[in-house]
Amino acid sequence: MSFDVETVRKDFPILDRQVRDGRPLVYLDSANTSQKPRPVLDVLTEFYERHNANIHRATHALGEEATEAYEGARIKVAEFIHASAPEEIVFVKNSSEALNLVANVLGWGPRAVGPGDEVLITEMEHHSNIVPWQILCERTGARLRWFGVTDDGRLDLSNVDDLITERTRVLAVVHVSNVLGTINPVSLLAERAHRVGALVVVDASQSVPHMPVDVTTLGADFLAFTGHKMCGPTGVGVLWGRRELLEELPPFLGGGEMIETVTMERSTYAAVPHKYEAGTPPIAQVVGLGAAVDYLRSIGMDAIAEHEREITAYALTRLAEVEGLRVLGPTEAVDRGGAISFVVDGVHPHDVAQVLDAHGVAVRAGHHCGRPIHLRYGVAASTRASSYLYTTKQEIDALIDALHAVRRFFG
Amino acid sequence: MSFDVETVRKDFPILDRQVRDGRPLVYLDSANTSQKPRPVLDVLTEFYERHNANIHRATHALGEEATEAYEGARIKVAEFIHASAPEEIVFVKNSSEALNLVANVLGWGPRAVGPGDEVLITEMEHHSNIVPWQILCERTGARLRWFGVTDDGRLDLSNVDDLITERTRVLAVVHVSNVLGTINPVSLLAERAHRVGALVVVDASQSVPHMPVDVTTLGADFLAFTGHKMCGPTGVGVLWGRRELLEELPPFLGGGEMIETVTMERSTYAAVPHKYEAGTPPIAQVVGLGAAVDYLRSIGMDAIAEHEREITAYALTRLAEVEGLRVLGPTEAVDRGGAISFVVDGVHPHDVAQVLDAHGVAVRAGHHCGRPIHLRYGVAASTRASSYLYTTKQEIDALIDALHAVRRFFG
Amino acid sequence: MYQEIILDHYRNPHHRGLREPYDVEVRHVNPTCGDEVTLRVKLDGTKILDVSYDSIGCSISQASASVLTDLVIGSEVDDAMAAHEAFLALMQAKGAEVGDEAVLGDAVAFSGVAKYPARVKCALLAWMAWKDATLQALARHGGEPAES
Amino acid sequence: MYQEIILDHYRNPHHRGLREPYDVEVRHVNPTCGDEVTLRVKLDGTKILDVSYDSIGCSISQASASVLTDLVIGSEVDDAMAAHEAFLALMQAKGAEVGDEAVLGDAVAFSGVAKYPARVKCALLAWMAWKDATLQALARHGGEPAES
Ligand SMILES: Cc1ncc(COP(=O)(O)O)c(C=O)c1O
Ligand SMILES: Cc1ncc(COP(=O)(O)O)c(C=O)c1O
Repeated sequence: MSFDVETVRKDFPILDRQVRDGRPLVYLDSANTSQKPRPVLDVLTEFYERHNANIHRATHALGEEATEAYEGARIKVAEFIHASAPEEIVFVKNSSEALNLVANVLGWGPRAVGPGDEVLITEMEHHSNIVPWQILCERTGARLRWFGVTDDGRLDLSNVDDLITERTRVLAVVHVSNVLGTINPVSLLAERAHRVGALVVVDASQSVPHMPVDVTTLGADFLAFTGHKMCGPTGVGVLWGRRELLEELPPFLGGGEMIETVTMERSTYAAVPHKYEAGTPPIAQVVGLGAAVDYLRSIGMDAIAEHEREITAYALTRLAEVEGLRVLGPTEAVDRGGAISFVVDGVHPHDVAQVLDAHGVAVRAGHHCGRPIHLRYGVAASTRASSYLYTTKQEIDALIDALHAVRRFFG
Repeated sequence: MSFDVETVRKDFPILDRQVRDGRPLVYLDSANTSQKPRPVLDVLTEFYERHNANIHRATHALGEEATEAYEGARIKVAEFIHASAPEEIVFVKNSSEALNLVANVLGWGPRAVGPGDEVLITEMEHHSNIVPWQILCERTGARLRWFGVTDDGRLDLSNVDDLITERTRVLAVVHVSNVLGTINPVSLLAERAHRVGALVVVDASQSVPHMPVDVTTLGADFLAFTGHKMCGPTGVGVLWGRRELLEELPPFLGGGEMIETVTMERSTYAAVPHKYEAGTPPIAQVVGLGAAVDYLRSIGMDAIAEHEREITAYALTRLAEVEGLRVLGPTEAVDRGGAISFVVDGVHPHDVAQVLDAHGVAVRAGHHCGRPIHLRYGVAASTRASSYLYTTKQEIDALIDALHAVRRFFG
Repeated sequence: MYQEIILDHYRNPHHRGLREPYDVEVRHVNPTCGDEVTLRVKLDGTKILDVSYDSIGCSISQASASVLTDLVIGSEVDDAMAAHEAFLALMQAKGAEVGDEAVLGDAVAFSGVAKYPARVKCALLAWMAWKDATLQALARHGGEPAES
Repeated sequence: MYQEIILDHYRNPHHRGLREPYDVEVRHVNPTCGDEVTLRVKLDGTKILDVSYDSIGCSISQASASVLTDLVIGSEVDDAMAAHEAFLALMQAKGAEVGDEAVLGDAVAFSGVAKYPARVKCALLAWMAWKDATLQALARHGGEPAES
């Protein structure tokens, strides 16, 4: 099937919206959250109207239907990232919880980190892949270290031998930066980290939605991503983990459904993945995420990645036309995702975004949960335009026109 | 407005379903999860089709609309339980996470428990209010103790002076039992616990959906409940906490949106409630929960409670007709919610439930995440029928008829 | 799903009760309902001399334990493992298969149970326990000289 | 929302820069965008002698700091707090109010900002910092003899 963006757009009801007194919506904030296609919304509604029940617990027709829909989604998600078994898929509420889960279970139990150990991250991490590790180190006495970045927005690997050592217990790294767009050489880093026995945690929040990701070749031990950025509902995220690790590590949240047997004195825990799914999971959202995976696969992740490469290349070229505009991160569409953050000389990102909004162009202004990487480039904040499978070149043109208006207004 | 169950039922599309070759669905599993009314489903769909965006972060029209819908739901939920401010409402993924959150932030920071301290629970807690405290005690060296229950399903308060002492740091208690139906004297217990300086954590998963709950008079310091049991979507729960406590306690999950400022070396945290809402929250689900609160209030919590009292009284009377059937918990509809667990002589709960299911009657069989309380009554499992605002006496009659069929079949 | 054969085994379970001698004893639990089976295996080389059990559980889990013991006591481990495989496949077939009576004996009566995912765990409880115990017994005999 | 008055204050901010002497200095941050204001207050009893500031931020936050200093420097703390209240109310009115120019001076120009919830925090940043600093300064003077 050949990819046609106009056909794709018809699947997304919100793209017909008008904002700010009748301006057509130009949604360039997909790195923040994606829009939802009709098939996903239909599955959600049908679930609630026809099959809603709690899962695993019910000996009745609805309970069976709901359980099947939920576990069916686990299989879909597992296939989507080429996990070796559905049991390696743990459903959580978002990427942030997935990353916190891993940080938490490394705080006690057989693989607990402690004084003398090091946790290694990078300067381009999202706060959700910084703060959990800061908290872990604070509580356990381990030391937090990080890779810097180069002026052109790549990981600075010049001191890799100094950073990845026998003391390194964890390497946590973002696959595709939500600020710079950089695609990081995860396999290479993982290989180095594994040589010293470190665990590799990959934040794939910005990669799994946008390109084919295969955990059998990536080299990660854990992978985190989030449903709302990949055409799925809010309220659901995924932690993939290597089965032996999930089995070995201690529990995170305790409660219903994660137990094997409970007495008042002590409890034993269920087999994975249930051990990490305490309480009623986001059932409808997981089912919706399964539908999102179906949707993305029906279009094809290769086609989506190719479309985004084109849009990103076009956007980078056209942004270069805007005087006084500086892109943070790679300025060519090579090893690069579709999030483009930039600063406009003399105009604060809030003001840029506000004027764009008045033109119907939705972008994000701020530090995008990446304050350290902004400080690295000497700014407090930036404006970010980000694309997805439904983004058109005309929308990039609308962005450029509005940016010229920004410069006129604040010039 | 007078309560009319037939009118109410029209709001719930799923109640028209037929199961098992054309039998009308008799849904008596609402303590497990509730069904969803049309107005809630409409709000969800409209959110995704018209207003979907990430919140707090976006300087654009959709972002503003989404933020307003989300924060508007916080205000609704606060009003619903009479919280003194919306900031006391923390959105989580379910009750289990809410309870784990509290147990977790008592594991370190200014109020950390440790050796010599005691955590007090009861034998009728849901696993989600047992396991988190077991884990806390295991990690910190505190001691776990618990109230027993009497033969007729009430908390055994005879040894309260022995249990609530200067060593008690936390009392965690269920408001309404999901197994026995018992309504516990929370205010009385809270008063005793507060006298010794303990914190009071109330699991309100089975009370907030079914009766008016007012945190200003209940005596709790923390209250947990879950959206999917109160006509709301799956994937969202609520932790209410007294503001000073939420402010004083350390963070739980770290990441985006819960920070004030982040450097690679250290971070400071946002004001409550955001401090406890790391990452993209269940935005659409929170908005849906707000709609569920609107729906419940439009019908009236007093009317709902009254309807359920009637149904429960009727069910208890009719169940007494079934030979060899024993109810676990109070057999009169006094200080009692609508969950009725029972055992049928010589027939395993799975078999009971299976035959009921063949008659279209959906109940739950098992220990309902309350294994200790089942052991207390000498059984491994039970069958549970539970009602809600849409339950009719005819449905109770269908249950009774099907129970007679169970006895004939396995007799 | 409640075939006459299943109800018969449920009402009059075969080989029930824990017996001596045995090589290995295991206890398996169904976390959802708290059902339990304690099961013992006695091998002689690769021949199954005895399988005895005690259990709390529903008709399906009781009957399937009874059917299991009928099938495996006295047979070779290999044949019993093949029956186990066949039963597992039957239980995962969602009711679409009828099962091979030559391999499964009375256990073919459980094909209807496979339509009810929540009950599949009940049907498998004793079978999983038996496999676990047998593998342990084999490993033990392999590692050290058989005690018998 | 970009009233001419706002753009004027943004292009030519009044009272900008950090000055001595001062009683209290505070730093406030807008967590979403990382904007910051460092603000100093100098009181003489209940009279506001000076408010000086340094800030990184958008046009709205810069202009509102400038407008704030115009309004409060030289006035009584009570009057300034009343203006603060009025400004807060205006910012929470979602654009439905125009504001009292007698109390708010140039700050009435911000009524349109209140239609954009994401920007309300920008407009309030300096005002919140000022209130914080002033309350601290008052507390300090109340607790111990004024240093000045
Ligand atoms: C009393 C009680 N507590 C806690 C829970 C857990 O709620 P959730 O599964 O939504 O986390 C439930 C419901 O399952 C419950 O009935
Ligand atoms: C790279 C990256 N990591 C983590 C996250 C956090 O995802 P969530 O907010 O769904 O937890 C995001 C998105 O906000 C992201 O872009």
